[in-house]
Amino acid sequence: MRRLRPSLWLFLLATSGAVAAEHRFPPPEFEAGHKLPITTTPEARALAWQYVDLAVLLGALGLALWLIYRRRSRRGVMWLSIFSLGYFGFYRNGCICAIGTIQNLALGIFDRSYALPLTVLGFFLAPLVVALFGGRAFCAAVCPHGALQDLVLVKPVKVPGWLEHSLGLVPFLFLGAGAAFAATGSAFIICRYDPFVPLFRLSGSMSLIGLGAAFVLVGLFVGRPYCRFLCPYGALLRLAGLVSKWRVRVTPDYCTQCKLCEHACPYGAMREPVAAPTHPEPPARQRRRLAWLLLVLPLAVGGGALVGRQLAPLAARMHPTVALAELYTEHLSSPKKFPPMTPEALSLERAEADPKALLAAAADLRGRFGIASTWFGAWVGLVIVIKLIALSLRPARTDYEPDRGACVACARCFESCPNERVRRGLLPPEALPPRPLPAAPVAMKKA
Amino acid sequence: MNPGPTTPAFSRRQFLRDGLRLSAVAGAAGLAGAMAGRTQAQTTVWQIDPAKCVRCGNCATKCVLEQSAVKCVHAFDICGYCQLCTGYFEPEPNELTTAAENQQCPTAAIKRTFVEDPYYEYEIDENLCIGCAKCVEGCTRFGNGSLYLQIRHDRCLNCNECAIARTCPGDAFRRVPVTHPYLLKTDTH
Amino acid sequence: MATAPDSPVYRTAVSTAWVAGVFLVVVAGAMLYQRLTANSNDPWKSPQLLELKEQLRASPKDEKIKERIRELDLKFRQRYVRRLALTRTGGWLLLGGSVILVVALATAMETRKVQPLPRPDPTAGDRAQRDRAVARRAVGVAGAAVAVVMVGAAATLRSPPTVGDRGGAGAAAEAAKAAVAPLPPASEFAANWPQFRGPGGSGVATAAEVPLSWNGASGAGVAWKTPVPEPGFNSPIVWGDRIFCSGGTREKRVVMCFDLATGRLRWDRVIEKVPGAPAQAPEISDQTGYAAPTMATDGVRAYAIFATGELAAVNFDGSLAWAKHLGVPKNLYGHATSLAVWQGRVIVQLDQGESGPANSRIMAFDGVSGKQLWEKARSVPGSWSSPIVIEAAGKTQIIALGDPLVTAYAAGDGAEPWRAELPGGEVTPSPAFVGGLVLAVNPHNALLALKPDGAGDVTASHVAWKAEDDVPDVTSPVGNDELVFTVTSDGKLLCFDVKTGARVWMHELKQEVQASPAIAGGRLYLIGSNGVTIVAAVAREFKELARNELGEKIVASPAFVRGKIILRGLENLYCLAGETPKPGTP
Amino acid sequence: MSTPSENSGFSRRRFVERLARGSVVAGAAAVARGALQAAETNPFAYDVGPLAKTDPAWVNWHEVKRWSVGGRAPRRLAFGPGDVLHVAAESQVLRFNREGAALPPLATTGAVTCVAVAGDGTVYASLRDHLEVFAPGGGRSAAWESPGPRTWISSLALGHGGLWAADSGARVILRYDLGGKLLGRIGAREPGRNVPGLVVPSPFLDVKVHPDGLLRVNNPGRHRFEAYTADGECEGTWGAPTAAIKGFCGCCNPIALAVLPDGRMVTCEKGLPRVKVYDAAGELAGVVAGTESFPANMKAGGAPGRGGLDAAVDSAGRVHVLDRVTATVHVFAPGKAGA
Repeated sequence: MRRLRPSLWLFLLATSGAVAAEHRFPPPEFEAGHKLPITTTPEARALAWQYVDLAVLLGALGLALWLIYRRRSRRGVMWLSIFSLGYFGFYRNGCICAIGTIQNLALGIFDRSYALPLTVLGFFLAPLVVALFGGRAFCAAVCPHGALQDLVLVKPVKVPGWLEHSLGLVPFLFLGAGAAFAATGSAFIICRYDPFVPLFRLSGSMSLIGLGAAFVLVGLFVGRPYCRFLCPYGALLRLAGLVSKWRVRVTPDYCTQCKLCEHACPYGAMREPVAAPTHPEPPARQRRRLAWLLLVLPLAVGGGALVGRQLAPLAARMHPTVALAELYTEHLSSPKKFPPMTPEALSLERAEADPKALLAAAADLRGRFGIASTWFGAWVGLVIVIKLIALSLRPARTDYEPDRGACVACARCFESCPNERVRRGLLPPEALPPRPLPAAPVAMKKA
Repeated sequence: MNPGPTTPAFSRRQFLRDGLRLSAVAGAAGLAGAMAGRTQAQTTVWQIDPAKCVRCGNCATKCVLEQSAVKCVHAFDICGYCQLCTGYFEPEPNELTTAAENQQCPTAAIKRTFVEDPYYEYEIDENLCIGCAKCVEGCTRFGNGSLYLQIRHDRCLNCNECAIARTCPGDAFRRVPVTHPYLLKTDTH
Repeated sequence: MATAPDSPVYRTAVSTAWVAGVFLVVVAGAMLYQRLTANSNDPWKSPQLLELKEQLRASPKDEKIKERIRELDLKFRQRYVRRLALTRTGGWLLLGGSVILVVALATAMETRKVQPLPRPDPTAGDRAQRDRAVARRAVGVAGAAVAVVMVGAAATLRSPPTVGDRGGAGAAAEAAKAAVAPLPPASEFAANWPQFRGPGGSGVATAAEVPLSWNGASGAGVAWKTPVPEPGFNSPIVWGDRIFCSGGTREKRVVMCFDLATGRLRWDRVIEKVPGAPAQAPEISDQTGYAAPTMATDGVRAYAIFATGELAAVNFDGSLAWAKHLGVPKNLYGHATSLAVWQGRVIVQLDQGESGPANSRIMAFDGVSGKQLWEKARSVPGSWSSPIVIEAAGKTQIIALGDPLVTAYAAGDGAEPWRAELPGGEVTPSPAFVGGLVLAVNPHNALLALKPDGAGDVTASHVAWKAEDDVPDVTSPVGNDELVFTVTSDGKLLCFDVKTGARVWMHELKQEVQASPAIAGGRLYLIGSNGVTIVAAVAREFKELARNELGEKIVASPAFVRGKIILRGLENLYCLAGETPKPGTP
Repeated sequence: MSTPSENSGFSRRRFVERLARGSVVAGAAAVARGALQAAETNPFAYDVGPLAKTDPAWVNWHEVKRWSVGGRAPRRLAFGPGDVLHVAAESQVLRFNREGAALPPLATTGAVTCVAVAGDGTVYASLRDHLEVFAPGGGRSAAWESPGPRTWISSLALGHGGLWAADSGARVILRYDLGGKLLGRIGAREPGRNVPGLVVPSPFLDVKVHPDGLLRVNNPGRHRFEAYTADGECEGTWGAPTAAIKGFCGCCNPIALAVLPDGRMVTCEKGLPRVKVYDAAGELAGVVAGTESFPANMKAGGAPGRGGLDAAVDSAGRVHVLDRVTATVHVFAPGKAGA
């Protein structure tokens, strides 16, 4: 608070001077000496609470890391999930959340006049940096969206691989669209179409509540449908997880190849060891495919950019100013009569007051959308072809291990592993088959 | 698979991963540094600029809350304490009484009390007010404009993207510092 | 480990789940019902209440209605408050119910959980390879679907609005302003030279003082001379301190604006990318060129049409208000009919075809938006005559010539009050309105003076007089309340009595004339193609008052405004403001 | 692709089933929402549209001229000798001759609220809290002392050998002699003398001297205008509150008065900007201009500092109306348009 003083004083000086110079027309003098009531101004949530939020976030992230890597405790992760759901979800109404901060950041980068609150930057960066080193600990138990879905999962169903991979494109496209709309200052679509925030608030538009309910219903059977198939921040964390320094390891010792962990994972994130196919695809064909895809990559990016550019006028309508300008020009050519005092009639009045400025602003925005949607188109091409390339590379794996990107570190697999059970003293060591190969390097020490 | 030959591949991947991670961390740090100049310690909240408000009624219907966080507030020192308050009464009231047919507030959220001849005081019951701006229009059209809309921060959830702001025909919503969360009228005549 | 399916824990969990489920459905249903009926039960939306208030307005003394309003108002307000309360509590009830449901379901699932006993899969390698191939294909299909959606969305939006884009923003704003700005009054029109042959289109200037003599070689009497960058046979028009004319080639069509005081080119505006216009302009004969039609202005915008069929409205600041393509006119020599304006509308006579009708029509467009207001088909082939707008017989009429018809149209809606037959051949001279008579010319037949108050076919009934010899072939007639003058392209100048049609005199100018004669400052101005202007007295005998050399070929008709003459030579624009003797002194 | 266990098929079917069910729910919600949005009019509209229409039968004046005064924030009009129009605008008194051509303005020391001109050409211009006097030549000759802290002078009138100033802030009419001496206050609430008191919610109190020798003062909070003797006796009141054309609309009208040569009163209203004429009995004698003549003013509303009209009558009996929003003077002459 102390640091705020100078700016506060400046603000007061700037406004109070003007107020003092003004003379307000005096209200009536009441003979009976009636005193005028004072207009109340309930305070907004105090700034200090923003720092509490940030502290809770950092604390929860640290605790999640500890629970996942040290304690290897599903129960602990679950209780942290419940806490996060309660705090960030139902107490803080799902707002502030790291998912939405993508947009604030995108807007902040492109709009120099937009001041980014410190906490927003913190909420964006902290989970990301954690993911770069320790995987998606944020998704595991800190994000209220993830926590909600994780907790309602009662009967996980395996999503077929092809569907998983295809739908897995959506978060990246949503990320691109969200950033593009935010960067042009037109809309925060990630927040607007967030299915869970209305549930946290117990209030919202019917369609969004319905969407949230639908996600929860699907989430009873499909693990974390939002995280896997929509969440744009999850897409970012997935990328971060791919290069993370430490990762979740199922077995504390060596892999017995029992496949139990694969069954335990509800999110399709467990990868089996690579086995040689009986009829391997000729390597030449694989190489040719890869070469083709590498060739297609720039074409797809360029083509996407071209198509994206064409989308600019459509996308620009998302901006209220452009929408108003279009309503106005349409009104000029074929006048429409709106009932008096309706929002449409009133916004047209605003347009008519200074059409030149409005149309100039709209033209400027269209120009910005031209750039943004070009980038978006290129991003779409890039995402699709990179995904195809990734599916064309042969992985090298000797053990069952969670996919670095897909694993949300929910800690369910740990207790499925016989080696872990031995470690916890739930199984006698003799129950295990003998160590098949020399020990593979283990990143984290056993507890 | 034989672990022997895979070891170099593994370390190659490891190297790649380390490099990518390093650049990602550097990127994040760079971003943080670049934005640091533009970040501000204090956060902001939404507020309505009464000078731009066009009294369209969106505040009552577009808020994500069942009952809008926008309420009518009354600047008592601008009020004329009129007997015939155009904010309180229908445009052409039947009588100047508090009967339902004369009041224009759909939820009867304005309280009218007699002060002394010919002055009456008007107060807003915020538990009933839905922020529809009907009274605001009446007061602004004929009167002093002492009734106007403000976002009440004890109710506002401070959405990242205010649902009313994006449909506001007057472009009256903007973010203000949390330390000065109201845009109160300071009209001179 | 696995509990028996009918264990008490399982049964309890399942029944709890059922109860919780039913509870959730009931609560959600109640909340949904409240929301859906809010429309008619919220105090501000109830049609019942609104209706009652309306009734009270009709009968303000009816106590019963008042009572009913108070009752309903209270009821609906109570209901609203209850709804708010239910939403709040309902939300928490739903949350609680959901927690119980999920816990019960999870418990039930837990009790029935069967520990998997996976076995080694010898086909794992093949399966993985196959799965990857399927996934590749699926991702490929999904990617293609995304691409199709994007391309489809882009395709549905091929034509962004012409106004409002980067270049047109100013134009649209101007148009908006113009839409609000009232048109200048009639007196302004009379003081300017808003269209071909001036206000009213009959070649008579209101200006009292007009230069009598000048010399292009010595520069005497020439206020300024400016080269016109783009060629065109159209005549200049003037409004305020602006001179407008158009020019065009196959490559580009241009509207130009010059400063009346200095002759400086204020701006030029290329008319391009007109929606619907062919990418390559059609070929037009050099005899007529791309810009033969004279522009017109209503004091807010200037309008131009080109032989390519492009019609454009340009704001006074040079921004484009709108432009449209009317189809390439099928015209043997090239479209040359000028525009007329009336009350902010542009009148376009678009006669085309070689012999017999071929989509000839006359149209009126709204000057602000360019929207077509009316259109009438014309059963005539191509013509080169320009329509005029006259006030006669209590109506505003548009007079248009064609072969074989003189047609009057109501300016408001295009209805046709009267027509007269005047067969002959190619029609080039424009009509004139002189002394209450419409003068119509068919070069191969006659000069007709028609009374404009008829109805239907007036060929037999409303011809005041007729002259059949030395009928003008290119230029249009001009006259005052007493006399009418015509001139043929080979220089035969005739004078008629406007009342009787009797020929008063004839004079051989001995020079070729393409520009239509005009009366200004009480004198007759006859401009020869060689650039020599003969000024004659408007009198019952021919009297040459001055003979002025310009030194440049001229086909365009002059514009007279506030003591100045604007002349367009083939290459230059001239402003003549020479010695101006008082009218009447020779 | 999937684990070769028995219940995987079952689960997949269930999965598809659930997906379908979820989408049906979402779809139904969307449809319900669409139904809710069908309403096209604004249920919260405070609609004065029907009240703003003027019955043409009442309009028996027509506009002959309109011109812009060009100044910022004009407030009040007054005619001087030779029909020179004086306009109080910002910190100037703008002056225009009969043809509307601008004459040199007078500069005041602050925002001028109203102006009055004596027969010899002396200009009395009032700022919010005090008066300034300009000699007929144009030079500032005096500034008078402010009568009190609440003072907010909104109108001036010359008569009874002195100057009357309408003090909206103190809700009284001040009486000055021409030397600037405050002689007294009238109009304050005095139940004993049957003076009801001026109710002035906003600074629009106006005072005019009528040919019958009485003052005419508007009492906007009571929707009427009143007649006072120079001693402060209230001699009569006219007007009633209604948005209909016969009365005064809104919460505080009329806001300005003017006197026609025949003694009839011209009134101006805000909110529904209209100018009307009342005869000696206080009956509506005709409408000079309805809301249709002042569309921008109508849009701006009547809140102080936003809208409002003022009127003055020239020697020929034409009514000059100042539209504060567009800073335009409209000139109206008697007789229906086109007649």
